[in-house]
Amino acid sequence: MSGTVKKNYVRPLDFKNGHIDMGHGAGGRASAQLIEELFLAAFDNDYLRQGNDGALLSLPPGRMVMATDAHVVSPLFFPGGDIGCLSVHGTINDVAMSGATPLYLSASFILEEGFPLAELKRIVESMAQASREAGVPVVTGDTKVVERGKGDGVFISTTGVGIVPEGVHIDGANARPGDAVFVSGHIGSHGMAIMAQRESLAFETEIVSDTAALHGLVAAMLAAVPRLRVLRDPTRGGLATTLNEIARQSNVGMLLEEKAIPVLPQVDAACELLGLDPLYVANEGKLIVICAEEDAAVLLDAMRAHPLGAHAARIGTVIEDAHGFVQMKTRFGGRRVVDWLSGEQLPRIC
Amino acid sequence: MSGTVKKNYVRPLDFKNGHIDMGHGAGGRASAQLIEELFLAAFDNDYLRQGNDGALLSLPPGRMVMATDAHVVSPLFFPGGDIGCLSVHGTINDVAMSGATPLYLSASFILEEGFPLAELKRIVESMAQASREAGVPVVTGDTKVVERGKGDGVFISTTGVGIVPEGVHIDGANARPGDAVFVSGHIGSHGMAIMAQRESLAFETEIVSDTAALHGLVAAMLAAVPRLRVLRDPTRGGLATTLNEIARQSNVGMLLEEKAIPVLPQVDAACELLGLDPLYVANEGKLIVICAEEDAAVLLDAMRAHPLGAHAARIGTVIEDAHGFVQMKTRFGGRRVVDWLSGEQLPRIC
Amino acid sequence: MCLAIPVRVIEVRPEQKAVVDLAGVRKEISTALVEDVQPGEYVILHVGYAIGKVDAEEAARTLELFNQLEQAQSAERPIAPEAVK
Amino acid sequence: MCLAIPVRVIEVRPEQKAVVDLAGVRKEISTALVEDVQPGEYVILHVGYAIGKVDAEEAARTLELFNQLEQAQSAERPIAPEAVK
Amino acid sequence: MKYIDEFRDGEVAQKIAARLRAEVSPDRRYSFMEFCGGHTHAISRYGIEELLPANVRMIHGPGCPVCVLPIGRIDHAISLALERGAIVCTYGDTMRVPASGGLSLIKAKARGADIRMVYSAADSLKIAAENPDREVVFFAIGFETTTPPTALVIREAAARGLANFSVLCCHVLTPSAITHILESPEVRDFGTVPIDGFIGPAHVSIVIGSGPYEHFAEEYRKPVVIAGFEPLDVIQAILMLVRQVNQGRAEVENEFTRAVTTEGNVTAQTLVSEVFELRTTFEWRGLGEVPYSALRIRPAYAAFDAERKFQLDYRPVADNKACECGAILRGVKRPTDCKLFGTVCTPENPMGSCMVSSEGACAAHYSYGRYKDIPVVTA
Amino acid sequence: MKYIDEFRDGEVAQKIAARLRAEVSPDRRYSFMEFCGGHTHAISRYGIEELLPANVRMIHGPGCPVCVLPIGRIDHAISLALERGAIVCTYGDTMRVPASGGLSLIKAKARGADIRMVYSAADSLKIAAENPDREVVFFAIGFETTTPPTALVIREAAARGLANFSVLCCHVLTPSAITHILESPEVRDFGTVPIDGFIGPAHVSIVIGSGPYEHFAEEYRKPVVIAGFEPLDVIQAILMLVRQVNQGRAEVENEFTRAVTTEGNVTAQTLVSEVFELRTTFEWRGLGEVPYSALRIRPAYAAFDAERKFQLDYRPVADNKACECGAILRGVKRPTDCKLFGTVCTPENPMGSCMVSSEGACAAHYSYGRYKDIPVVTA
Ligand code: SF4
Ligand code: SF4
Ligand SMILES: [Mg+2]
Ligand SMILES: [Mg+2]
Ligand SMILES: [Mg+2]
Ligand SMILES: [Mg+2]
Ligand SMILES: [Mg+2]
Ligand SMILES: [Mg+2]
Ligand SMILES: [Mg+2]
Ligand SMILES: [Mg+2]
Ligand SMILES: [Mg+2]
Ligand SMILES: [Mg+2]
Repeated sequence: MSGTVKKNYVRPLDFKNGHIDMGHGAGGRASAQLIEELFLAAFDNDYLRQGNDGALLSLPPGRMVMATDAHVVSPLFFPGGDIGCLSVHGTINDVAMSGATPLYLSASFILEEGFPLAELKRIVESMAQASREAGVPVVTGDTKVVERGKGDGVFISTTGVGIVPEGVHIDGANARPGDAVFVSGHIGSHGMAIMAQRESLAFETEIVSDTAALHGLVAAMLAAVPRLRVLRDPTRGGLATTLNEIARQSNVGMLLEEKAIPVLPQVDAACELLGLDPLYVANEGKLIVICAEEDAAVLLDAMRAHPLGAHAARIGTVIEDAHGFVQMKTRFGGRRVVDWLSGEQLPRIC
Repeated sequence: MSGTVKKNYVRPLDFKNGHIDMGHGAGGRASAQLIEELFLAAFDNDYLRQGNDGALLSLPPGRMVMATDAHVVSPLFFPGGDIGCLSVHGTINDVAMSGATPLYLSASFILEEGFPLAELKRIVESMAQASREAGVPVVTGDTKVVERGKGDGVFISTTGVGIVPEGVHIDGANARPGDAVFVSGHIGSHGMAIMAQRESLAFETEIVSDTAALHGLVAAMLAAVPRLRVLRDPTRGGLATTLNEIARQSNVGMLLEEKAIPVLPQVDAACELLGLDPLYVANEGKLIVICAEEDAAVLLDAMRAHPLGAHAARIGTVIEDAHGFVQMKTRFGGRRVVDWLSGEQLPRIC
Repeated sequence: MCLAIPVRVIEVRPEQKAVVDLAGVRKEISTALVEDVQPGEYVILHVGYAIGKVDAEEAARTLELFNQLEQAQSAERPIAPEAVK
Repeated sequence: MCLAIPVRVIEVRPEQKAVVDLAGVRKEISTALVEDVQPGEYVILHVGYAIGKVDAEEAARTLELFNQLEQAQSAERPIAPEAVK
Repeated sequence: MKYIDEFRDGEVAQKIAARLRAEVSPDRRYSFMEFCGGHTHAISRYGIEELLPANVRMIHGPGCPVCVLPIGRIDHAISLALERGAIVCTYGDTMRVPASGGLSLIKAKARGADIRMVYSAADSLKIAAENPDREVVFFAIGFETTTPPTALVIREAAARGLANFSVLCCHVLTPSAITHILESPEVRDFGTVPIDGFIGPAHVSIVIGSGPYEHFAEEYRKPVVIAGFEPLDVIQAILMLVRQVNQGRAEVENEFTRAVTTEGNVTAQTLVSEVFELRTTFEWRGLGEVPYSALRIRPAYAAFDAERKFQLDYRPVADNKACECGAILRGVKRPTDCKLFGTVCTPENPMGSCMVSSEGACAAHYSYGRYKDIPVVTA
Repeated sequence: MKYIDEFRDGEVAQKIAARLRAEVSPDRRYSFMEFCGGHTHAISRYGIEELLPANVRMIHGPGCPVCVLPIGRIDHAISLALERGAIVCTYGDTMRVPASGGLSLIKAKARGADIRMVYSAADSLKIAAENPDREVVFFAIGFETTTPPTALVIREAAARGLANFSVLCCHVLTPSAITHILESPEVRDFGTVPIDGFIGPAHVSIVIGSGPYEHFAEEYRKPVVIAGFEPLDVIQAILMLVRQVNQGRAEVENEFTRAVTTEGNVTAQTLVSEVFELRTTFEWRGLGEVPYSALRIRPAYAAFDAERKFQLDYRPVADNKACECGAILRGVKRPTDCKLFGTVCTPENPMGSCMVSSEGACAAHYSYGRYKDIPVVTA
């Protein structure tokens, strides 16, 4: 079948020096070539090879979960990852945060005219690798090209579907006073790895993004404690904002213990330097989990037994609070509110 | 529960004079407010109100179809529609082109800093209306904000899932020599309605986009002829390119009859003016269907009985051709190849 | 060589502009290159400019010519276009 | 008022620049506002500029002061911080 | 669409085709060159060759302004945008023409050049007015049809004192190219390109009139029939050429009387002479240097001449070696004679300009005519 | 992190807190003003107030440069970007401060103003060098800590002849503001703001030294303890103030000896005097016109003074009527005294500048302290 194709376009794409132009998004033969030589080659699976506008999939019985995320990270490549693997992890994690087994991904690309094909290839191959490692294939996709100055290299929106096992009922509204609150590891690494790349801030660190697919960890946690109450990945807005979201959804408060929250020293240092609070810095391979107090010990053991949960820690307790405040006992001995992120996290000077 | 919310942000969004700023995409309280006051309000359904990172859905048994499309149309508003309804129709149609009943949509928004909230509201409401009319809810979503000059107002990626009824086997690879080829109505209206809005071309017409959700028409067609061979919506690249795609997938040729192809006179005229060929102009509410010759008459009746197929026409026949050429008997009496769209469709001067 | 099409003038505007119509599609064009353009006339439009007028009588004569051929000399052999299908 | 932090100088560079370290995070800063900066010293960094040095002895003395308090006057009443939980 | 649809009538075409079959002498071959890309396009798009008797052969001429634009001129446009930071305005047709270093205007745009596709020369003037702090260059290509609008905008820029506007003038002249072909050794001496007559330009002739062609008919004894670009115009013109050949005539006939007069558009001609003057020579792709075959901006409007303003030195650049464009433009070869046709060279990755414009012989054959090279079996 | 972590030790804090409880006289109230926003922030973020005896009250002072920036100055910055097309560079802190017409720098940016957040004054110079065809204005705010870097970039711009660079100078002076507060009727006459002593600035004092505060201690009989911004520094300084009050002393003491000397950073002081001179008066939000309280660029560097270059006329703009920022900055009211606090005015939609900077009293209380207003039940 690819023999037939070759008749139509013989010169392969120039992945060394070529650039995306408007023709690659026009839906004609140039678009078809990009799909064939880049996307199909990288993602290579039978669903995508169906070549129809939608992919025909088989699904085990159960309640389905659907999640989507747009990825617009800048820079596109950063220590520990790139927008490609991020877009796979980001959506797999959102599916996993319902306790579901992620099964299929779709990917839609918005490319900026002039984007180097070499970089696009690197991104797509990183995506494909992440998808293979996670065992979640990209089964359908779409590619558009926008004029130079109307995009930012590449944006990737991914959507994932998965199936929730019987007996699992996870919901942000499930937290109850007395429940234990955990985080699966050190916070703030992803956001800080990216900020360190911003030319204007110009600092050097060994910080690498924590981007990772968490469904394996979730499966291990559910095997130990099937009745987990809440799962959520503290991405944009960081730990603080995600806890506030849960508090609002469950109509409870929380009380955190500052010294229990795992933060790498270099992340802490970079935050000091920029006047930021690690509680508000984004993560991409961490989760927050809430369970009943009586399951807390078993859960923590299960998390720590998994490589992605090795530094898991109990960071607080759910409390009754009609105002939904997340509070924290500071390392210093005081107490304070841990509020939602307000606005954008701008480096603070004074 | 929305009472609890109010405690956190009291001043409603300014949908009259406000603009998107970076804070709306930072994942903090401003993001939450945008979701609450705009997206939840417009799409209003229980799935979305779950408020988790993924939506928990119930799915009837059957083979699932998943399809995705990024929408980057410029201008955002055009006669007959806008990017909002387009993004609903575009993905519903891709699901429907597998013969599936579309069930759920996800939506991911990439907003440009400075985009007026009033326009965003108009777009989201148009999307919500299209989703309601189609009976396909938007169950989960995501919103990101990019800096001014790194986007183009709003991009919307939608993903849809649906279930294929028993006995339906539609595939672009199913066309066989002798099969009948149909189009569901006049071609080229969508692309031309948009081109007419481009300031640089500056012409006036009454042309309106044909954007529409086609799953109802597909259901009617399948009711009449369950064993349809191929369905596809000729969007970017137009009728010509989509037929070439099918010819390639099925490893056949086609022979079209130019005078049978329905084109509105004003679309024809606009094409003459710009040196374009209506066969390459995009559609958003049309489909191509291929069936066995013996089903042709029944199918045409079924299509014409549906409002979206009133102008359906048989436009050609599948032929044997190892080269996959789509050929056409011209109205003039000659014969020619109808090739893939090459590059972008640029207005031609000479 | 260059793409140009006959369009009908429906309105003459100041500064050597006119609005033309082609099957309901309207566009403002420049008439700076053609003298004395009147509504109802057809002009040949190229890159936004009228470059000449269509002579209605000559057009009719040409169309007649196409058919006269046949009338004058009738079909001597049967018409056998290539079989396409 | 303004945000500033003590960082260790690890390298002095030409044109009144230095590389400083804070728990593994490194940054090039300007030392144009402080005389005679030496590697190993701590400076107070503000908006990319060293604005002063940290006097190690004084720092030790201040820390001692915090504790001396206790030693000198010992706890007269039991410490009863507010119950947080 | 009046004056369009009537000239595309398939039934009438069959009648003219029948007449043509009846009138050709079975014992001789007829070779006609359609000078214009517009005719080439019509022949391919409407499948006119299928209606022609087997012994009537059409030779595609060099009358596609995109195809004859030499690489060096496109390089100029690209360097103005990429290196000099100018906004370069251009008709869409030129966007994909291959230039040096694997570039084209569309690829240069993808690398950050500010290149704007315009529908009309007037749009480039508007862009100049809107961007007073940028240099705006209109990359002006085309034959006599397209030259008058360029003259108008130069005059208007002068009147409005738009100091940031200039024109990179690549306008070329039809009669000189025809002369060049007739003077070429292939036609004149070797007879490798047997030309029995010309289909004369449609829209060029609206501007220049039918007068200039008299010379060819007389001097070179070649029949010329000026024809419109609609398919009936073309087939009728072929019939008229066959009749001239059969009758031993070599005259200028006008099939396109509804738009073409003997003297042409005098207003436009006057304007063009006011703004432009003849270049002593100009390079055409495929034809090489052709004397007195192009226009340049008169010294009175030097301020708007991009060549002068940016001191552009023209340097000829060789075409891709394997590309047969030159020979095809001279009528010596056909697209399928080129080894790259349809494999390395396609509309997506054109190696030569003839694969770019849909009026180019290679693109026309690729997009509309390839089925002819290949036997087709219908079900 | 050396010199940081040791000064945040919770166990040591408990000890100092115990000492404080032991030493305060139960029968009197102690009111201390921390002048600096940095201290305000530390008090809220680390929950220091919980460690203080009930009769020790902290009054938040006006030492947050973002909070005291009057609307008219931000309007200048916005108009330079929006109306004059300049690139305006600014520290992130000012981005959200409400200006006239419902705007702020961040909202102006969303409307197309080219506003760049910089980490350092030097970055704005770099932007100017990279954009020679644009005007680049550095919106310079801050107290004595932040002024020397601005002086350096002005001097460098002059040395490099960067004609497109200028500075909108809004640098203000700490001692004048303290004087202004001490001279205010609330403090001096009515005693509505009983100030028993000051926590003196940390980083400002690194630059100006402890010398300038002697005047207040002597003239106004107010104890001053200069303290670092770490929580142990703050609580220790409070203890030192309590002791002065108890002992009837009014001296300048220095808790921050590890960084602050008597004379301060003379290099920086010299540089500042070379580039800047005193303004006779300057408007502070909340305090109104304060004589000799700010700096402007000396005539020698006039070419780099955005006020002169763009002929900016300062016009005071009234704050939102319901906003109590002014009273809060003078220590007369607390955030919760404002009717808008936490309802109409939140960090997302700040009505006043005190809700913008995390050093602002309203923002600090909103983000860190609100639980205190509300009884909490733990499970
Ligand atoms: S096919 Fe391409 S390479 Fe060959 S002659 Fe034509 S344009 Fe040149
Ligand atoms: S809460 Fe807002 S409005 Fe009230 S004083 Fe503070 S900043 Fe001003
Ligand atoms: Mg999501
Ligand atoms: Mg995610
Ligand atoms: Mg998530
Ligand atoms: Mg698609
Ligand atoms: Mg960009
Ligand atoms: Mg799709
Ligand atoms: Mg679609
Ligand atoms: Mg489709
Ligand atoms: Mg999301
Ligand atoms: Mg934009």
